[in-house]
Parts: sequence; C-alpha cells; structure tokens
Amino acid sequence: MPEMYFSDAIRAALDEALTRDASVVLMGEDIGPYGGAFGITRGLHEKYGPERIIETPISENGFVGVAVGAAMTGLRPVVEIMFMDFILLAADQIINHAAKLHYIYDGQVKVPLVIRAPAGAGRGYGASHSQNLENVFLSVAGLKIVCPATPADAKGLLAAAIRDPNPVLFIEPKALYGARGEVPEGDYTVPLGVARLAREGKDLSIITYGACVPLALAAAGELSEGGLEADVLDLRTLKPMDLTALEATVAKTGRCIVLEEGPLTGGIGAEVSARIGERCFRALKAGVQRVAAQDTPIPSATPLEHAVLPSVAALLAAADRLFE
Amino acid sequence: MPEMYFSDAIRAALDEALTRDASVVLMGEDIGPYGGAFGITRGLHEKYGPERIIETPISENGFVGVAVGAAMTGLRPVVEIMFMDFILLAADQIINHAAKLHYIYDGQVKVPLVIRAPAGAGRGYGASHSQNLENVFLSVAGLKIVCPATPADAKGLLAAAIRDPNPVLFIEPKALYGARGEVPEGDYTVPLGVARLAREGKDLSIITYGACVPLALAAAGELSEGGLEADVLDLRTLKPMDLTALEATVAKTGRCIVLEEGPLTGGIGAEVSARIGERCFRALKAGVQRVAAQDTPIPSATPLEHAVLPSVAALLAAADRLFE
Amino acid sequence: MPEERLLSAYRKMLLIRLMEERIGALFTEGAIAGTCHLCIGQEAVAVGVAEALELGDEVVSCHRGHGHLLAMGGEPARLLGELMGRQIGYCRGRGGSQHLSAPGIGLLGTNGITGGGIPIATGAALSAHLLRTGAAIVCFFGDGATNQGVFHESLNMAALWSLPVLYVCENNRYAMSEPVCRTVAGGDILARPRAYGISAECVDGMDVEAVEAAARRALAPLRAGKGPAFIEAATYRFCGHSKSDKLLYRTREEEAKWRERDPLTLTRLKLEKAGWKETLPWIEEEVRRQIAEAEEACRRSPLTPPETALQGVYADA
Amino acid sequence: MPEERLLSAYRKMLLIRLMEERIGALFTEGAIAGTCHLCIGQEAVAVGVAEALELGDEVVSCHRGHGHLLAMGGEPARLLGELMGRQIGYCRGRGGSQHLSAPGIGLLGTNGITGGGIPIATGAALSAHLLRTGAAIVCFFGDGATNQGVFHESLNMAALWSLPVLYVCENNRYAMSEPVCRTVAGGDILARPRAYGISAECVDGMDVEAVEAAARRALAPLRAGKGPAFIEAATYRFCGHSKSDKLLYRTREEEAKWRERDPLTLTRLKLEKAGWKETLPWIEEEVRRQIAEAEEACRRSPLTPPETALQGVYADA
Ligand SMILES: Cc1ncc(C[n+]2csc(CCOP(=O)(O)OP(=O)(O)O)c2C)c(N)n1
Ligand SMILES: Cc1ncc(C[n+]2csc(CCOP(=O)(O)OP(=O)(O)O)c2C)c(N)n1
Ligand SMILES: [Mg+2]
Ligand SMILES: [Mg+2]
Repeated sequence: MPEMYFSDAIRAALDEALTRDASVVLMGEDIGPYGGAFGITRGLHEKYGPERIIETPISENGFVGVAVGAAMTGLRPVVEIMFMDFILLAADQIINHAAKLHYIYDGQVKVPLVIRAPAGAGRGYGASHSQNLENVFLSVAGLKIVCPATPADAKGLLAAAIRDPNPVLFIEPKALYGARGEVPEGDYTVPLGVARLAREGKDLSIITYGACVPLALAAAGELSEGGLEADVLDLRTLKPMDLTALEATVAKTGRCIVLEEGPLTGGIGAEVSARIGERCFRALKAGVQRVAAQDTPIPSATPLEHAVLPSVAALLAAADRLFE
Repeated sequence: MPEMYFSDAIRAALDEALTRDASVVLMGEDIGPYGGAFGITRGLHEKYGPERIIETPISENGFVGVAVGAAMTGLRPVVEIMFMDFILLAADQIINHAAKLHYIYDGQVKVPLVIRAPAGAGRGYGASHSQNLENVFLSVAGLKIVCPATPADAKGLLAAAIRDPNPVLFIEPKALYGARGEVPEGDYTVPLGVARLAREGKDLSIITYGACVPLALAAAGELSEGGLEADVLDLRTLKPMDLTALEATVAKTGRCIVLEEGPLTGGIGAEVSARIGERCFRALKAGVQRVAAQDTPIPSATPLEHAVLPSVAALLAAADRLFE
Repeated sequence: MPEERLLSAYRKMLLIRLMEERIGALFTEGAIAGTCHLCIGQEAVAVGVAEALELGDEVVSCHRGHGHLLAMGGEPARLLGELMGRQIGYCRGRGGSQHLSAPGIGLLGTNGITGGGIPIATGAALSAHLLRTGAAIVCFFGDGATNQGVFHESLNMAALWSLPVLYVCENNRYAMSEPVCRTVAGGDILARPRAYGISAECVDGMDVEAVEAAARRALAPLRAGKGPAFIEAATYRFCGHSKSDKLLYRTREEEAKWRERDPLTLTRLKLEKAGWKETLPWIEEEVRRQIAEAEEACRRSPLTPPETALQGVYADA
Repeated sequence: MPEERLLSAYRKMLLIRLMEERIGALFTEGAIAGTCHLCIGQEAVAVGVAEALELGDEVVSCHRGHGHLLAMGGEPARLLGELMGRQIGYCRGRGGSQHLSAPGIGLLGTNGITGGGIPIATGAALSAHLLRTGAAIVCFFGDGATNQGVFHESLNMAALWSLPVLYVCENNRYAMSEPVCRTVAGGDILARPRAYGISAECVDGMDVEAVEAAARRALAPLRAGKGPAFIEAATYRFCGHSKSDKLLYRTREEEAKWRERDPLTLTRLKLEKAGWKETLPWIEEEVRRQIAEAEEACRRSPLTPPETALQGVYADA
C-alpha cells in the first residue's frame, strides 16, 4: 500500500468518484485552478473541466441550496465549504432542507449530498476560521456526520459518503492534512457508522475522533509508561454513532474520557457521555470525563490559541480524575 | 399579583423595557400593526411608533446582523424571529459575530442583543415551523440561552435578558403562550443563570425547562401516586447552566431524568447528563435517563407529531428504568 | 389561447378556487389542523404558467403551493389527504400544507421557509443543464421572498451558469402584513433580476392568458439554453395570509378593487363572450362533484399510523 | 484636494504600503502566524474615503482591513502588536489580522466572514439614525462580497430606512482566485445598489483625490438624511490574496498594466509636478522610521499571557 498525505487521500477519493460516477460534481469557492484554500481539489479542474468542478460565487447558503436541488434531481454534488466556520451561512439549507426532505416528502426524493468542511484550530487564523462546528449539527435528524482520522479513512469514508443516498457532513481536520499513512489503492470504502479501535487497552477508554486521535494516542503512550493501558476508540462517524463499539469499550474498561477539538459545552462529548450513562451505567467505575476546547471563541495569537485547545496534559489530568 | 397569560407577560416585559430605556427597539417581521405571528407585540406599534417597533423585510441574517451592529453602537435591540426554525438563516450573525465580538475585540464592544424565538411543536405546523433549536446554539461561547416556563419567569427573565450586556437567545415555548399564572407587576427581573425548583421530592429528579415543565409536573403527580416523590428542576437558563442547582438535586435524589421538547441526540439533555456524570458520579444510583423528542423531523399530521414528541408515558417509563 | 384550452384553464382555476374554499372551511371546522396559506385570487398565475409547461418540466413552490400542485395536475384527494394526515396524502401527512411533494407530476416540492425553494429550483436547473434533460424548471415565490439573501445568491448563479430556470414572483402586494412599499426598496422587483442580467417582465397575474403567453415568451429562449428568465405576476390574495389573519393591514376598498379583477370572473366573461355560457354551470357542477368525491376518497383513506412517524429518516442505499 | 492634504494623504498611503510590506516580510520570516490579507495596491481607496470622514463617523471593514485601520489613524505598533499577539495589540492578539477593532478611532471592526460586516455597518447606521448622532457609517468590502445574500438584505434595509451608511466596494477584479466576470452575473456591480434605489457611482480607486471627491459627493446627501450611498472603487491588489497565493489565476501582463497605475506613483507624480519633489524622500524616511519604531515598540510589549485567553467571554453588566 502506498503512503500518502491525508489531503492527497481526500483528493484521491474525489478523483475516483468523479471517474466512476458521471453524476458526481464538485462545487465550492476557488476549487478550480486555485485548487481550494487547502489545495484539495488541485488538478481536478484540469482533468474534469468546469462542468464537473463548479466554482461558485461567495454565496454559501445559495450554493449549498443549489446542491440540495441538484441532489434531488440526479446529481451527486460534493460541496466544499472553504472553512467550516462558513457553514453557518448555509445552516438553513442543510438543516431545514437537505436533512428533512427525504423524510417529510415521504421518501419521494433523496438528497445524496456531501458537504466537505475543513475544521479546527491551531493555525492562528482566528475566531472565524478555526471552529469545529460538528456539535451544531449533531441533533439534525436525516444528516450523517463523518470525520476521518487517518489518510486511509479519509479516502474510504469519503468514498462511502459520496455513495450514500443521504446528506453527509464530512469534516476534514485541518491539523491532519499533512499527516501521512498507508492508503489502499483503487476502489476503497469504509462503511459509515462503524467506529475503529485505534489502540487496545484494558484500564480506560479514550473516545475521540479526527485530529484528536493522534492526541489520544500520544496520551495513551504516556499513560502506558505509568502502567495504564488505554483503549482509543476513533468514532469515525459521529452520526449515527456506533453505540455497539461504545458499549464494548466501556464494558471492558469501565472508565472513559471523551476527547474532542471543539468546545466542551454542548459538544460531541456530551452526547457520548450521555449515551454511556444511559446504557452502561453499571459498567462504569467512575464518571465519564470530557476533555475539549475551552468554552471561548478561538483567539488568534498562538499562545492564546493553545491555551484554549485540548492537550495531552488535560487528558492526563482527566485520567487522574478517573482513578481518584 | 394579577394573573396573566404567558404571552401577555412577555408583552409586559417588552412594554416596560421600551418605556424604561429609550435605547430599546424591537425588530422583526410583521411586529407592527399585525402584532407578530403570535400577537406578542400587539399594541406596541401604536404606543411606540415605527422608530421603536421596526418592521423588517424577510431577511433573517440581514436584520439580525443589523441588530448586532446596532447593539454595538448604543441601541438594545430585541429581535423577534417569527418561528425559531428561521433562526438558522441568521446562524452566522449570531454565532460568528454577536457571540464572539466582545471577546475577540477584547472587550472594546458589547452586544446587548436579545433574540426572541418561539419554539416547539404540537400545532401541526410541520417540519419547518416546529423545531426546538436551542441545542444548536448550546456550544456557542459568548451567547446566553434562556427559556421561561411560567408567565412570571417569562416577564422576569425577559426583563433581565434585555438588561444583560450580552447576546441572549430567549426561547418562547409556543405551547405555553396560552398558559396562565401570577405575574408580579412593575419592574420585575429574574436573574439569568439561576434554576428554579418547581417541585420538591426526594426520590428522583426531573430536570427540564420550558414547555416540558408542566409535563414533568404531571408525571411527578402520577409518580407520587405510586409513592415516588420527584424534584422538578426548571433550568430557566440553559447557558450558562446552574450547575449548583444540578448538583443539589442529584445529591439529594441520586436518580435523574432530563426532559426536553427537542430531539434526543445532541440535545440539552446530553449536556446535563454529561455534567452530572462528571460532577456527581458518586451520588448517582442509576444512569441519567433522557426523555426527548424522537430523532426525526417533526411531521405535520397531529397523530404523527404526537408520536415523536415526549410524553408523560415516556417519562414514566424512564422513571421505571431508574429503579430497575 | 384556443378556446378549448381556455375552458380547461378555467376549469383548473375553478378547481383551485373551490378546493381552497373547501380547505378553508375544513380548517375552520377543525378537520384540518396546523396552518395553511390559501391562494384564492392568485389562481391565474399557477394555471397560466402550468399551461406553458411540457412533460418533464419541474416546479418548485413555496408555502402557498396548493394551487401550483393542482395546476400541475395534482389529485385533490391526495392534497386533502396530506392536509388531513391520511395514507392517501402525497406525503401521508408528514409534510402538511407547506411541505408538499409530488415529483411524479413534476412538483418537486413546496417549502415552509420563505425563499428556501429558490436555490433548490436553481439546483434542479443545474441538473437539467448538466444532465441535458431538456427540462425547464419553474420556481414560484412571493414578493416577500425577493428580500431573502438566498434569492439573490440563486439568481446570480442561475445567470452566471445560464441555467434553465424560470423564476415566477407572485407579487400579491403583501408579505404577510407588510406591503411591498415597506419591504422592497426602490419598489421595483424587476430591477432585481435585471441587475443580474436576467430578462424580466411584469404580467397581469389576474389574466390567465397573459400569464401563459408571458411564460411561453420566457420559456422559449430558456429552453434554447439562453439562461434563466423572470416573471413578476401582479396579483392579489383575496383571503388572509393564513387562517388566523384578521386583515387589519389593508382596506376593504383595496380588496374590492382587486376583487373586480377576480381571475375567475375575467375568464368567465371571456368564455361567455365566446359562446360558452351554457357550459360554465356544467363545469362548475363537475368541479364540485370532483371535490366532493375527493373529500370522500380522502375520508375513506385510513389515518397514517403513528408508528410510521419513526421510519424513513434516512434513505436506504 | 489642497496640496498639504494631498501630501498627508500620500504619507498615509505610503505608511500603509510600507507597513503591509513589512507585515508580509514578518509573515515570511515566521514572526507573524496565521494568515493575512494585504491591501497593497488598494491604498488610495482606504485613504481617499478616510479623508472625507468627520470625527464621530465610524468604519466597518472586512478581512482586508489593515489599510482601513491605518487610514483612520490607527497606530502601527498596535496593529503589529495585534498580529504578533502582544499586549499592545488592539485586541491583545485575540482578534488577529481579520478581527481588528479600534472603536476609539472610529474603526468599529474588521471581519473574517465575507460580507459579515455589511449588516453590522448597517446596524451602526441604524443607531446613528435613531440616536441622532449625526455620524456617517462607512462599510468596506470587496467585489466578492456582493454575491453574499446578506449584502442584498442589508442594502435593501438601508434604503428602506434611509440609513446614513456609505457602502464602499473595492472592486479589485478578483475574489481570491475568481475573476469578477465569473462571479458577478451581468458584470455590473453598480446595478445591485441601484436595484434598491441607492445612488451609486464608480470611481478610479487608484486616484486618491478622485476617491475622496466621490466619497464627499456621496456623504453630503447621506449626512442630510437622504439615505445610503454606494461607491465602487476600481482597484487591484498587487499582492496575492493571502500569503499562500501563487497567483496562478491571472497574468503577469495584467499585473504589470495595473502596476502602471500604482496609486502611490500616481500621487507622487502629482506632488512632484506641484513642486514637492524634495519633500518626498524626507516623507519616506519619516515613514520608515515610524514603522521601525512601531516594530520596536511592538517587540518591547510583552506577549499576552495565555491565561488571559479564558477571560472576558461574557461582558459584565
Ligand atoms: C425564513 C422565513 N421567514 C419568515 C417566514 C414566515 N412567513 C411565511 S410566509 C411569509 C410572507 C411571505 O410573503 P411573500 O413571499 O410575499 O408570499 P405570500 O405569502 O404573499 O404569498 C412570512 C413572513 C417563513 N416561513 N420563513
Ligand atoms: C463566508 C466566507 N466565505 C468565504 C471566505 C473565504 N474568503 C476570504 S476572502 C475571500 C475573497 C473575498 O473577495 P472580495 O470580497 O472580492 O475581497 P478581496 O479579497 O478581493 O479584497 C474569500 C472567498 C470567507 N472568509 N467567508
Ligand atoms: Mg406576497
Ligand atoms: Mg476582490
């Protein structure tokens, strides 16, 4: 298997989908010759032309809505939101339309739409270019939410998302674009809704996804030196969540930390923690601990930014709390 | 104390704020002679004129953004979003601007803005006119979220929200507009951030807010007949949440249900459950149970709608699970 | 319009009028819950445009969509069934008045979010364009919707990409209670599409023949790949915005003036002049029977079982 | 413009130019993190408009806002400090390049969301209007922002309510990599404000005197309560969109053509003709010293302590 960058794995999935399925089109700002703000679509314009790689004006609600209409009528649009922060402009089309139409129109239409959203902080871009907003969409019935943590999953999950007949929010952790890893060649999909055990342990579980998976593994390494072995569960799909995998790890360890890049309050971790509380209470030896960004906007200056983001130190402190 | 309708209590708070403070203005669609879709602003146009009661075109992101700018520069706008569902169009101005500017501009500006949003289902209005979307905003640092459950709180919390120097999302449960209760006359505020014990019990806690408070009280009545006495905690402010009150009720009963009108997954209940898990694990005798709407869009036909909304029966079933 | 076509257009308009009146009555009786926005007074727009459409064309409508559905050939029983939560309903009661969908007859969907259908229609036109289906897409909305940002975003894209979409603005002078003069700066709706280089025309929305002619004029170049077009249909809603509207924001005189231009009366007069006077009562009787039968069929249809509400949130692969 | 004013305008433009160049260099060195959007080439728009403003007027800007800040009299050390996360920074490093605020000098704020500042400026104008402050509000944004729905929503409201806001569109021909011809249907930006009845004018954005004159023409009726105005300033960004831009989407020839109209060169020539040739090197030296001192002051200022990042999420009553 060739090694490649996370960003290249995403491009490979797009490329293969464009080749395999003539109804796939990409839409977004500057995704043509410029290749998108993160270079993900570089080269695709040259290969597929402007009818497949559709550059849009800066009109997020509009072009997401156009993609919804196109998805209802035979196309499979894959939309790039340049920075996830801008997705809020399209919240109406995603939540009130894309996610609901199949249900409220009683199955008469489908909305096979993928919305790619680079997310996360750590680059000093400031409060309007650094958010993880997946929590904002977690309650939206009819929407799926996916977030890969490895190049292989980036390719396989995106390929699966594009073939899914539902609207899928595909979160790309900016911090991982430069990560490298082995990626299966050719047609490769990873099923939505299935978590991945990124590391096996028996003493505690770190449940996380996306850019926090490497953080969790780093902390697990340190914990291991102290004699504690951690399961690291990479959720991969946030909605619908793999409850079976959740239960399995909790049943094994009885002690959990939920870790995410986004803010603590109202985060993905709240849902994970609540599910565990509901379903696995008897297995719990300690209260589920959350580690996340602080409840602040993301400041721009690097030291300030780091002060609000989750860290290995915060994880270790949470692990301590589990064994108090 | 006079009895009045919940809707009239809201109008009373608006009226008093408009009289007390010349910088208060109302903005929204059809809030003039028509009085708004729910009649809340009826009569205010006649009393205060079009410079104070500002009717807007159907431009939710625009007029919320205008209110943000106005709030930064000396006015205290109180915006009506006709149905909470439409707030998604204004998500960018609320989340990326209103909530962040005080922080990222390092305190140089304040955004004293109230956004009133009638929320909830049960009227057969269908999927685009029935949502509780407070969960969508729960993670937004810099925003406060308030939801009254009684006419007195409707008046007192709204008065406090209007005087607060921060953006406040003020949720009005449509189902309560017709509720009656005693309301203090004149200048009356209820502090934000403080929950209210709506009923005292020792065996279990039902933690809820808004239109679910009466539901919780009804269920508590039935439980009482079976010999179980429930604390019913009305959160009143969802953000920042009254963790002290949460801890107190959990410490007392050790068994909790979180109840809300909105969808289960990613709901307010997830955050409440996670907080309890983190802070009160040792006090818990059972896993925190959530009761909420099903994870579907809200269908229109009444029997379908009822099938997805939380009910006393669901609460009683959750109570059973607590004592399994 | 040839006389036979005018007759059938009249029949359709009458069906819409009488259905809307019946729906209003059922609502008042409590047999229909929720809310509904009737299109009484605006029938000529729906029917005039529908007359200009071809098989395969698709319509996206707004909150005031019963007329568009019926003009496209929707079945009254299935419309009523939708409002009454019956199995026969187009969406078995899930959608309700504001969220109808009947793709089988070219009605992609109606929409409860003002302006929400405009980018969706534009996207359907993108499909038609890229998949070379030859279809034209029609998008109905009101004057108030032209104040939504997404209206502008959508028209801009449609024009940039030469998409086959006809935007039909039913300017009934009010968005709920707000008159156009207080919501549309400059007062000129046509200036908006024209700012994007979209050819735009205002038409008498009470005259079904004029509407049809305008739609044909707009659709011809559009079908030939010349890009989007825009029609403003000057019309009036005779009823309230929704059933709870007390109509305090307009005068009875204004209403009476517009009632003089009732699209049904205008067409009836034309047909009478053309010698169809005898036929008209017969048509009315037929339409009334059709509605009565529809109502019966609807009532015979079982209520949609509550447990189905939990199904179908996600589409299966 | 009187010669002394032109001289001081030149000085300001030069300050912006040299500051932006210095910021670019610091960025390349890694002394500034994140991203930044330089306004090199567009200095005459910022300075020309600022010259027409009065005390109490307020400015709302966009992502490309360093020049607007400096044109309003912003302190270079505090701008640099903001980019470098120092205590001296306007927001102590919380905002960064895209989220500057200096209300003390009339810069309400800059904005990382394209178009996001447009309703905010309109709201500031609502305050000015209702509180009778007499202030005019200026809103800067790019050609690309005119495709955001909220642009249209805001202009419509400003026109409906006759608000004292001057919209200044810096049309630098590109939104990031997308040329205006592929994003602005019809190609005519002025048609957009005009659709709302807003008087609009295009001005040579490389000519600081022309910009100032246009701004004064626009502001006079606006201050007299006649409602909003709109200026399109034709300009060009000489640098990339942001520091990572490789400029693959435009030609070197096009760039060279625009470089011939460098606003600094144009003004310098005018001043030389008017007999100020000797003064110019002296001004440049002064500006360079000012920048060097600013950089020193910035570096002397301590880094903002990380723990402060947790404070001030909410305003105290
Ligand atoms: C986003 C949004 N805002 C507000 C509403 C409430 N609303 C429903 S219809 C309507 C008026 C629409 O006016 P117009 O577009 O002229 O259509 P008309 O009702 O006159 O047919 C309003 C304000 C809504 N449904 N969606
Ligand atoms: C809502 C939103 N969408 C996209 C972006 C990314 N972005 C930043 S600047 C820019 C181009 C803006 O073009 P224009 O308005 O012409 O201003 P210019 O950069 O040319 O000064 C884009 C697409 C953004 N910041 N916000
Ligand atoms: Mg109307
Ligand atoms: Mg530009």
